[in-house]
Amino acid sequence: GNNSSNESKPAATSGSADDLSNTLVYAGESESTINPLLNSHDELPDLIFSGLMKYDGNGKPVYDLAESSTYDDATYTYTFKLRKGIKWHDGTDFSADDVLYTYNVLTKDETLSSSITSNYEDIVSMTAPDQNTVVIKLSQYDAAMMDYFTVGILPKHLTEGQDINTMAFNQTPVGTGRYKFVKWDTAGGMIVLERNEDYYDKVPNIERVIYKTVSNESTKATMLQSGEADLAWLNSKYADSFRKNDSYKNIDFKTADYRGISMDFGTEFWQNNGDSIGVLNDAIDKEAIVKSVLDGHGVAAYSPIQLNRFGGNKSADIYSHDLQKFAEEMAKLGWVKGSDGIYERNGEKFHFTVQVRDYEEERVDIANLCASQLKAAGVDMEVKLVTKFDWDAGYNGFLSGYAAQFDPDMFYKNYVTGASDNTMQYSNTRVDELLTNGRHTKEENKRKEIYQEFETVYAEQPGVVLVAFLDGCYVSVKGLNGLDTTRVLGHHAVGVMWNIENWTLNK
Amino acid sequence: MAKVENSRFRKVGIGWKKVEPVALKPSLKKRLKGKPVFSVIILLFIVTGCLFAGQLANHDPGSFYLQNVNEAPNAEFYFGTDSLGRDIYSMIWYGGRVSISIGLMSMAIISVIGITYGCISGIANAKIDALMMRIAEMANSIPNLLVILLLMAVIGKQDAVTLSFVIGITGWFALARIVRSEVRQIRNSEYVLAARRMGVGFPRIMIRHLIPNFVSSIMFVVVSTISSSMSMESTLSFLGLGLPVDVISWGSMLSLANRALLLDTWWVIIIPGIFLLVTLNCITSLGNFYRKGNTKRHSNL
Amino acid sequence: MGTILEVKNYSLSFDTPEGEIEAVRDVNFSLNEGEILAIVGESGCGKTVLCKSLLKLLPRNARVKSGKAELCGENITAFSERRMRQLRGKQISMVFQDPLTTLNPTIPIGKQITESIRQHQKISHNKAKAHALELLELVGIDHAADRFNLQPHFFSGGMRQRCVLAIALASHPKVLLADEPTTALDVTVQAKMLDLLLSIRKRTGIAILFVSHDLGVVARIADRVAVMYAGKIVEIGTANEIFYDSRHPYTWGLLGAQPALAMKTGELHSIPGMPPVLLNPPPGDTFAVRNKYALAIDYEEAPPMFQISPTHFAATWLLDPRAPHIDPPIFTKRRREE
Amino acid sequence: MIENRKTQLLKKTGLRLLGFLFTMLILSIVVFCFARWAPGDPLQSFYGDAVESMTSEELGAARSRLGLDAPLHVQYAKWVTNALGGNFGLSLKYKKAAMDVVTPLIGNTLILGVTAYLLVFALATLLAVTCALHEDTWLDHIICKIGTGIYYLPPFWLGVVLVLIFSIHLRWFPSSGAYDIGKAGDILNRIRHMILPLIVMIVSHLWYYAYMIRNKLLDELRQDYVFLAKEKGLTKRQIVWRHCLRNVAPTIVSIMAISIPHVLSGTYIAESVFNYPGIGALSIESAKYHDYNLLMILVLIAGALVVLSSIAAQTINEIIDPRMKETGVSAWQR
Amino acid sequence: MNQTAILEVKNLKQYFPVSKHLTVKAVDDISFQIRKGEIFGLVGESGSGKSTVARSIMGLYQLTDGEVWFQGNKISDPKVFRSNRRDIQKNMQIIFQDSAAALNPRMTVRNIIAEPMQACRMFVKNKEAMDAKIDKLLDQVGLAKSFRSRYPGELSGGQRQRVAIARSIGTNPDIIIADEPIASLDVSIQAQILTLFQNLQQEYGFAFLFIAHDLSVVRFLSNTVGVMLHGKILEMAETEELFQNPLHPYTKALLSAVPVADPIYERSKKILYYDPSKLSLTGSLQQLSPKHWMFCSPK
Ligand SMILES: Nc1ncnc2c1ncn2[C@@H]1O[C@H](COP(=O)(O)OP(=O)(O)OP(=O)(O)O)[C@@H](O)[C@H]1O
Ligand SMILES: Nc1ncnc2c1ncn2[C@@H]1O[C@H](COP(=O)(O)OP(=O)(O)OP(=O)(O)O)[C@@H](O)[C@H]1O
Ligand SMILES: [Mg+2]
Ligand SMILES: [Mg+2]
Repeated sequence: GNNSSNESKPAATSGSADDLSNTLVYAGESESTINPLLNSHDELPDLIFSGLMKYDGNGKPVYDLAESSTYDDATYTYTFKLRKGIKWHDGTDFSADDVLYTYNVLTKDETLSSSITSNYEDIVSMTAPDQNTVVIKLSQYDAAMMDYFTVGILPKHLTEGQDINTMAFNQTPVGTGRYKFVKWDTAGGMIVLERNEDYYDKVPNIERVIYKTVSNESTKATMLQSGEADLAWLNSKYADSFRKNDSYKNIDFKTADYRGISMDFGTEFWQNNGDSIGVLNDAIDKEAIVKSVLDGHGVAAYSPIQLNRFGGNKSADIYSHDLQKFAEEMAKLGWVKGSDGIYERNGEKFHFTVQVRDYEEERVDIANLCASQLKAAGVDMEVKLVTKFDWDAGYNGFLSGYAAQFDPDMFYKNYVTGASDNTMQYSNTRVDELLTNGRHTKEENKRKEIYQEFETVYAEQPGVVLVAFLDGCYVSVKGLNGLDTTRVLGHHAVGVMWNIENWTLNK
Repeated sequence: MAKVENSRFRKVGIGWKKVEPVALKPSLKKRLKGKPVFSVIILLFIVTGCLFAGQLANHDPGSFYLQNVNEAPNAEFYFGTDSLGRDIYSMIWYGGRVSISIGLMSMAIISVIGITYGCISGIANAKIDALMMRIAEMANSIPNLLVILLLMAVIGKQDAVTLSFVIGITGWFALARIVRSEVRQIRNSEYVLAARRMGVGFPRIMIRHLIPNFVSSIMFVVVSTISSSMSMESTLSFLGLGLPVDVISWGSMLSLANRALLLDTWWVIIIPGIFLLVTLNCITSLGNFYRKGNTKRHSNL
Repeated sequence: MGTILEVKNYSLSFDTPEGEIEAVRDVNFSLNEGEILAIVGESGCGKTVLCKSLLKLLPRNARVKSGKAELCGENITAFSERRMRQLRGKQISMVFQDPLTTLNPTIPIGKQITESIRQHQKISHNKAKAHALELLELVGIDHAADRFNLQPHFFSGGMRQRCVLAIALASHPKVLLADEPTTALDVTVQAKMLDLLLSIRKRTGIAILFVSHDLGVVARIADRVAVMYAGKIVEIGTANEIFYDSRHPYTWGLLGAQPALAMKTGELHSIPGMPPVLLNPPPGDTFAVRNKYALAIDYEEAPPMFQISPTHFAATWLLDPRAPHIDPPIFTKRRREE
Repeated sequence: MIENRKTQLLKKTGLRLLGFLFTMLILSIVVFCFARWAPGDPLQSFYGDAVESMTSEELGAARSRLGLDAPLHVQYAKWVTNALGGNFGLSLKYKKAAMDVVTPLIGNTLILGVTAYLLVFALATLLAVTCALHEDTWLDHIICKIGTGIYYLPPFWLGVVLVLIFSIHLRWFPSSGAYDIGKAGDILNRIRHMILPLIVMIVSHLWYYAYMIRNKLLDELRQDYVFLAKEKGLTKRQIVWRHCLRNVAPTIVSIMAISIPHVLSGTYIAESVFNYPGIGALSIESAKYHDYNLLMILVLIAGALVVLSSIAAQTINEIIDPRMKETGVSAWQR
Repeated sequence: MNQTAILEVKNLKQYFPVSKHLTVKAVDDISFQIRKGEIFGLVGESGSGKSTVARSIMGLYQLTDGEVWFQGNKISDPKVFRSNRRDIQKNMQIIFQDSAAALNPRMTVRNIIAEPMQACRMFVKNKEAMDAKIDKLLDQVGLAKSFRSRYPGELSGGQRQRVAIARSIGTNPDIIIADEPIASLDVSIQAQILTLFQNLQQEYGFAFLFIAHDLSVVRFLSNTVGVMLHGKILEMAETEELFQNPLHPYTKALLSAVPVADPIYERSKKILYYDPSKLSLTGSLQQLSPKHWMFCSPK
């Protein structure tokens, strides 16, 4: 239905379908849905859809579908003026109804199962006085709200009344973004996008983007090497193998993406021994891990928001790889080494299990190295490879990764006691206070202070043994230009295409 | 002279002289001819190496020598190191221990189940046979992985024995089919009928009459279950259903191949491969030798 | 009548891991056109090996050690596989011992016969089929047309045996080697089969080498008889000479072992002992150890062929002038009429 | 008599088809239960990482919405009634009708699988015949040695090496995918993409079957009918191809029938190493991710193939070799 | 010879349904009895059902109809069979036609001979006694002790058949069913085996059901002879009576076709032919004289 109307519109560009000279082939992960409400960790929704706001190179929200906005402090009310003359990819006019519809789904639809709904909990009401104005009222001040207005807007006329989770639209999306969806070729393993000639802002230089769905990390590298892909995100080892090669370019982004070992306080072991998490940092040689696993493309981690513009408090870096110190600290905590070289306390061995997802080689390597280093120090961390995390199996933790590349408030739901994403049941009254304050504080400086304090407080009683922040190592063919590394990328190095309209390809 | 002649022509009848055909003692070289001596030696070498892994290994196979990542074979690391600085040489011996025992154990389990099931089905009457074969076919079309997933969860431990058990329990269908058709060929031979008639019980018939008579024709299938079990183990390790990550096997070493390939570290790819191939080939030639010994007839072509 | 097949000093052995098996040792005989020569002897004495070796159908470990076989004056021992192939079926063909296994179980009988016809004659499919039907009728299979497309499974043993004969006759060979063609048959069918062979011989003048261990059958069909023991021909002569005037103790033993003879006495004359293993046979006469009449020399030296009449030869030291006189057992002289 | 055989065959085939339907029913029940007993959370595949941030009430609600909390037999009954109406349910991972997930991919796998399957058996037969014709000569020995050697190479390992040589260094064949961009209809392009996967699939199965057929052929060459064939003046080749192979055919056909799942599972390796979109990888994935409805379809497809082919094999064999027919009473009644 | 019968077959029928439309009547209503120490010879053309009779008696098939009585037990009744299984297995043994097929090629002679005794729980614990018994058996059939460790493949046909015989007499059976035990042997060995049978009967008193198709062999060995065709016994009489005074045309034909090692006689002899398809299948065995039965069709 929807996409036939797309296809029927002839490509307003030169060259036949076979001409790949101005087509970017991107080797990405496997995809199942393209819907900004359901799928917040991928490049495609960002290309096809646009939101009221978007992030600029520095990770700050700027206007996109909205032209301007005002904020009323007293009533916590945002009033957005929308751009005029914007059309959906199928030619229908975009209007305030679509915005209202999308935010209604986000805040009111009971059946919607999305990880981001809690970001919009402060929204009280929405109205559209006219076709170009949207008024959104909050219950209290929310410092991160402008960030959350970046979510992509869905076309009401194509999706209303359907089950958002399973509708066919998710595989044949229609948006207002820079690229429009052409075809999802399952049998060929690719998703074809074409630039939106009617885009209201700068129309991209690259005519087509082909997103290949690849299920295997190393295949992405071989595809680059055999000329079947132009751009891919690789792990640092694979990326390194391209560095000597002149026909490729290595583009290394900074990301806010950390890897660490998250401990589950719901399990008995950590309820008893939660005080002994921080000390583990002393037993792990993070620099060595960064050097070996990441080939030096990353930094040792001490705080979850270390690379955030609000974070990076050096005084929170209280641990260092020092087995002597570790032994002393352990003794202080009451741990004694048993005959097998493993610490014991109150008749309990320092043994815990950690589940690790197997498809990412770096995760497995990091887990293995940590386990081996902890073992050498006298702590038995058992690594269990799983294909999908299993939360019911009683593992004591998991090898986690997360990123707060924009507002540090992204951690609110992770660390505040009882918050929606606090699945590890971390609880620290000081952290609760600080994060709540951070969310509802307006001045930037004050917020910065708050979050820096959060860093030190958290470091003393952490729920995650942070290991490293990864670099986002992209590799492209030589002729691809314009990638801008000022932007700090998110989890899984997502966001590389933030300025795709400026890219040029010359194959 | 004439007397001698006459005595030679005297009638002596049966058994005058014991006549024995001259038996020649073959030389050692001749006796060893056609026997897989070479394979036996190599196999012994590898097996002993694995048994004495502790003595042979010069590094801890589980340790990460982060200062020596991706080193080519050298005086300290005989077979080089992988991308995390593990010593391939030590891993080979420890890994061989695991892989070979998994291969053999799975083979044993597959053989026991497959042969028993096949014999029962081959000997049973048409209806039961059809039923049993249908069941095997059905079981065969359920993805192994699903069954393994379930079994692993039920058993709840991950060690070599469990793994062999799980691989064995999902791998016997083809063997059962082949055994069944072999049994159907020999089940009406008179020696089976006679034994049955004499009141010999089924287990004894199976062990004494059936198995020895078809074992040579299933030899290759049985031997190749060793290799398929080893590669199943590596696939499972790869999927996280296999052995704990710190237990090394040739399979898990091989599954690093694609990574090593992109990093141009050939020793990580080639060396475990060679060990695996050589071992399996030696086992095969032993099996072949056994098979040959059982079919002495020459081709009529 | 000319000689069509002549075998001279023919020896053949098998190489086995245990050693050399001398299956045929220094065999001499000739076969004339239209003649039926029977070879008798107990199991394992080399009858089949001899026939197969004439067609070069032996496995790779068989080796002709000496002598030659001449077919129509040509030494076929030296023939290449290719030339043999042209010969087989066309000049010389064979009926194999076991009809149950010699027919391919999955191919319809008709096809197996036409295949043989078309291999040597370039004729159309239909003609070949007509010819095959003729052959089937000739060997006495009724409803041949209906049975043409059936696999051997649907035929009885006797019918199968006759089909094998039909195949052997398909290209009108000059020599037929019939290796125990009637063992699988019961007496009535066997009698029919023998009559059939005799009538074919009469019509076409085919020469037949008839292998059997049943002396009764041989008595019915053979013109001449050769008695084989342990790879050697120990006695050869016309049927009458062998049955009524045999000279070799082994022939006596064979004749005496007929149960038909034991009816009156209730006692069966069996030949004691077992046939020898042909692996590295000891020097001397291999039959000596089973021979009541053995002479000392039999244990040391193999006897040469002694001529008794122009057609009758036997290899036993008993015929040597120096040997003591021995009366053959009475039954060898007995005739049915008496 | 011939007529009789035909009607009999028809009847038998009919009966077998009935048996087939019954088998499929049982199979579906077994897999249904198995899949649900297997540990792990199906919601994982539905919501992906979002599950990590869902509360237990949310999870419960989601479960009941997807019908995952009903008793097993109720769930099964629902599945069967829907399936009979052609509705095989929603794929949890792909969030669309399971049938729609399978249909675009099944073509790819069938092309790859069937080609590999046919090639494996054609080549296996060819190799087997070559070996049998040259039994115990150097040619036979070399083929056997190389054959076993290559057969033991782990397929994923082989795939990776092939990619290195043929895609990266020589750039002769692509390393991934089923066809190039916009070349879905280009047969040559598809063949180019299939070559490496095919090599892996063929190599990892070929010798297993070639060796089996070779051994059967060697047994067959020891049969007496070979003499008769030789005596007719047939050449060795004619004998092996016309006579021996025909007698081995029932065995080959039976092996082919049982090997379907074996070869099909081979597509999994090829698909994942070469990123070739297909249902081989999908079925492993569906088992891993507890995508029940998808799993059911895939297992039923595999099961149907297996059972149907074994029925076909039996029927073919009875035509080739009438001895195969099960007649008479078993001697094992008492 | 007037002891009671140890084996009695009454109206035995053994049909094989080959397909819906065709049933092979392999054995069709036959009756006979064998007394202690008697040799009953069964002859007939190949495919006439002789082996099937043997196998039916041994209980290898589900009888279509009829009864088999063994030592006063109706063993054709599965219940009776089961309750007397051990006894029957011990006292009724079989020797097959093809010794190569009847002996497991992978077992030593010792194990082959020991098997039925083990199955009958004889000498379970006593290995020496078993070995002594095996030596004695080998001696009885004229084989040296050294054969114990050989495999059937290493033996000649006659030796194999002796092993089969040794196996069958190990449990001291009352009756041995010998299904063409000499057909695959050559003349000189045949004579040895026949003599052995004769000895076994005369010295140890074994009874035999002796199946053959060679009439002269049967004439030599057996006390009573039955002639079979198409699953029916056509004529049954004491041996000499039958050979001197054959009544049924098929018997006459058979007798006339027996080859004799006498060329002059053979070439001139007239063979009577009998077309088996002419045989009327209705009728029954009638006693014509005290020792002579013949199959007669109701006129
Ligand atoms: N391929 C072979 N390799 C070794 N020895 C063989 C081979 N074929 C036959 N022999 C031996 O040659 C001898 C003669 O065998 P042959 O088959 O000719 O006997 P035969 O007279 O035909 O016996 P029968 O009456 O049983 O058919 C036997 O001792 C046999 O063991
Ligand atoms: N299991 C069976 N199923 C079907 N038909 C059978 C079966 N066993 C025997 N027959 C048939 O029964 C008939 C008699 O067979 P049987 O073996 O008893 O004959 P026989 O007299 O022993 O012949 P031979 O002298 O060849 O051994 C044959 O036509 C045979 O095909
Ligand atoms: Mg022979
Ligand atoms: Mg029989």
